[in-house]
Amino acid sequence: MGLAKIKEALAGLAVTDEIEVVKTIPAPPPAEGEAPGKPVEVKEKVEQNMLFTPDYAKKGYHLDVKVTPQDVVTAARILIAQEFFLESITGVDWMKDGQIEVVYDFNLWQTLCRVVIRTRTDRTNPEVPTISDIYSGANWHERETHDFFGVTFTGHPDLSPLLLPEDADFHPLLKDFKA
Amino acid sequence: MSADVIDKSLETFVLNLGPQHPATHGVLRVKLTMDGEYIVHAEPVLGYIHRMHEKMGENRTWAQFMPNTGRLDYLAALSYNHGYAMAAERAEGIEVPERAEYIRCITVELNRIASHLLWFGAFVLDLGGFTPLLYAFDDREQILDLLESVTGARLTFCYFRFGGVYNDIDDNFITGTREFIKRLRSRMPMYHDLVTKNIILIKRLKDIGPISQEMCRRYGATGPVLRGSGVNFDVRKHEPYSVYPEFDFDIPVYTEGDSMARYMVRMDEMEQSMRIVEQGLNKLPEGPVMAAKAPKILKPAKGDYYCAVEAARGSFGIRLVSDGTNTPYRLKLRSPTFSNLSLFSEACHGMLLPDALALMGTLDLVIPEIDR
Amino acid sequence: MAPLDQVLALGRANSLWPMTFGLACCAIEMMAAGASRFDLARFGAEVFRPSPRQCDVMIVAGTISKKMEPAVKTLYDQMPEPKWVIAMGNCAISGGPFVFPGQYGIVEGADKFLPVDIYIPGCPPRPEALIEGILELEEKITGSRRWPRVQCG
Amino acid sequence: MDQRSTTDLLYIAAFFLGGLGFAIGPFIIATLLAPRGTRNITQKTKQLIECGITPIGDAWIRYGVIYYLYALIFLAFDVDVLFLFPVAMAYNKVTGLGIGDFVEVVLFVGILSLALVYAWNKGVFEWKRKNYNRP
Repeated sequence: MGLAKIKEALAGLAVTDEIEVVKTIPAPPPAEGEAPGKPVEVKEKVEQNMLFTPDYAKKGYHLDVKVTPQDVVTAARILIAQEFFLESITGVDWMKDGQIEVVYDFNLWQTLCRVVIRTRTDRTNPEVPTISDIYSGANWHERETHDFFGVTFTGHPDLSPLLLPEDADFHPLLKDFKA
Repeated sequence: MSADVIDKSLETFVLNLGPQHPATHGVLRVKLTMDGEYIVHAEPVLGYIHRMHEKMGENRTWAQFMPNTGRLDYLAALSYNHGYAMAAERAEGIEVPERAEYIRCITVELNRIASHLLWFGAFVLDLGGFTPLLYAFDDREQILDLLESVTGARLTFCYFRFGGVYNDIDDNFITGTREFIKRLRSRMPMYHDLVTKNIILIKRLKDIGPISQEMCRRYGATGPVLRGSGVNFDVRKHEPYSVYPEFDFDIPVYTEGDSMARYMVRMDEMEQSMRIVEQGLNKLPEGPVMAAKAPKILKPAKGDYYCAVEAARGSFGIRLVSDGTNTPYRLKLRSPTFSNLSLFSEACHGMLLPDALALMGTLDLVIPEIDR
Repeated sequence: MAPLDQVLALGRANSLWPMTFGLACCAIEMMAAGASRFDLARFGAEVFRPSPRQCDVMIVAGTISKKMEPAVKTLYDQMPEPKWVIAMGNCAISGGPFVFPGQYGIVEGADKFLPVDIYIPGCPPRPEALIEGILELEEKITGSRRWPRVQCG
Repeated sequence: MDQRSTTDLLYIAAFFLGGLGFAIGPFIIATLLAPRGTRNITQKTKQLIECGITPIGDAWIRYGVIYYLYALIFLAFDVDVLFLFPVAMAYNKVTGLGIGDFVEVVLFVGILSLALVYAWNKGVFEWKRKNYNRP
């Protein structure tokens, strides 16, 4: 199945992050007379390899890999070698943790295998290397993401505004954008 | 776009196939650098009808965004309703009753036929023939009457709800649809005799605007553009959703990859959609059209969800990022014609201007869907 | 009106050539109005001219974005006198469903920069509404209404 | 100038004036009946039409020679038809022998169509797709 092949091909690029996991410690067994104690919730930092295979029925994709911005190009090369095509590039502005997330969707023609590649760059000046020389379709997707979020794709042939007027210098989809 | 390096000694002039042009079916502007009748470099300029649906998604609740999906690609708006409704249902885990699924598929396929009929009329109009437009619109009006009797709208539908559809179909819709299919089946041979076998059309479309599979993969083209280049990729079969597995229909695929192939794919797709509608009507189960416990206020769990449907122009995808509140955190609309048009610049390199317009006609563009 | 003016007005009113100027969804309803069932030809308005030099009426059908506004102005100026403007659909009247607090892209209404004669509400308005709009324009030009007015209710 | 030639001259003059009238008439009527006021906003009436966008650069450049050949071929056959009009008027009247006139017309058109055959061989009518990328 395409999924297994691509999974171990991308395994090397997956980033390990610290994510907070809420653990509930069951209350200790009550000593004879007192009432039983309440379970206690504790937040903990856990090392987590950011390569998931979520269930397709709920999420809509099979493989979700988080990579560093530099590894996006290598991931794209692996994917085009295995005949994936680029469906779309999405930008998400996580203002609370000061990051902009760029999500790449890939899919296969023959078998159904939707792969999602994620990167996070810091919000003040977001930088992601371009993949428009590998996937020519990414040229427009990246220009649009630059329009809406201000992510500069290094190496992109011409990052002028695509959907906004030529002299636009604002980025409308940022959460703190005021018209 | 492959950075084509043009030698400077060539005398070229810039022609604007501008925002107001009959062949661009909307407000697309293509900046053409021309050498006489030949196109040296074509650069589509977008944004003339950019209305920012995605930001509207971020300050509207989940249900309030449904009318927007009808105004993205208003020729096949029901598949956009379907995509958005399914994405939210998957995220929330709502079960859609059987009858509602059948009604959804029937109305989406009827809408696809209407969209292809309008494309057929407008495309032959681009090539110079005026009368097929009037015939195609006549048929299309029949479908719009049927869909209007059920949904209330002619073009910008807002018919689906999370968990079903809001209005059940009645008997004269069913008899009307059967009559319409009989009538359209009797008229399709006339369209084929008058237009498809017309030597002028064949001369204008045969081997014009070849698009290779490799180019489709690099640009992410989907839908009839891809199926015209020999790839059997149709989201209804590739990623079966709703009740499409119950219908037996096949996907027309042509391998030549020229404008004639893309034209024939859409003409055959009308026949397949009619088969689906007929089977849908025969197997229509009884029962409710709205899920019993569809939540009024939708609050899907945190995380992001992707859902793709086969719209008339390609695979329309929606990426929802929800943070658990009742308004989406981010809502990305993956529009098929955005990717289909991105290969226009490379596909029409060095072509004659009229041939490039024939190629653009076969890409079947709807500009508000590209600009969103 | 002087008799010659009346003759001129009658001639102009019954040969309003609209410009193919579809912006968005309303353009499809405009095409449907021009096509076989709703047939604008009955009112002399079925000739949709692509070039502004040969049309009398600019039907603004759809949303006008800020990027498109200079182009609309140029097209309006390039039309010869006498010319009229019909704002078709809510977007052309007031920005329609796309007015929300953070909207940076659209011009809210064609009358912000064009002298609009007839407003046709609807999203999109039905082809009959466009025909009623053209009849309304004819009444505005000639001063009298030749076609029966639909009494609803 | 005997009586007949003056009437002929009168016919030609009347025909000429009629033509002139048809040519100049609409301009006069247009200036008389055009509305005085204008509702323009940005005074771009005189600008060239390019789908609403101000034209970029200039189109008065040197074009390929193929378009000149195309125009020449049209001109040749246009003038050819011009000569056939009087022939059609005087057909069969002068020599009374139908065949002679017919052969002359066929000969005349035949020599001219040699130009067409030459152009066809030179490939004027094939509009092949070009590749502008430098190798």
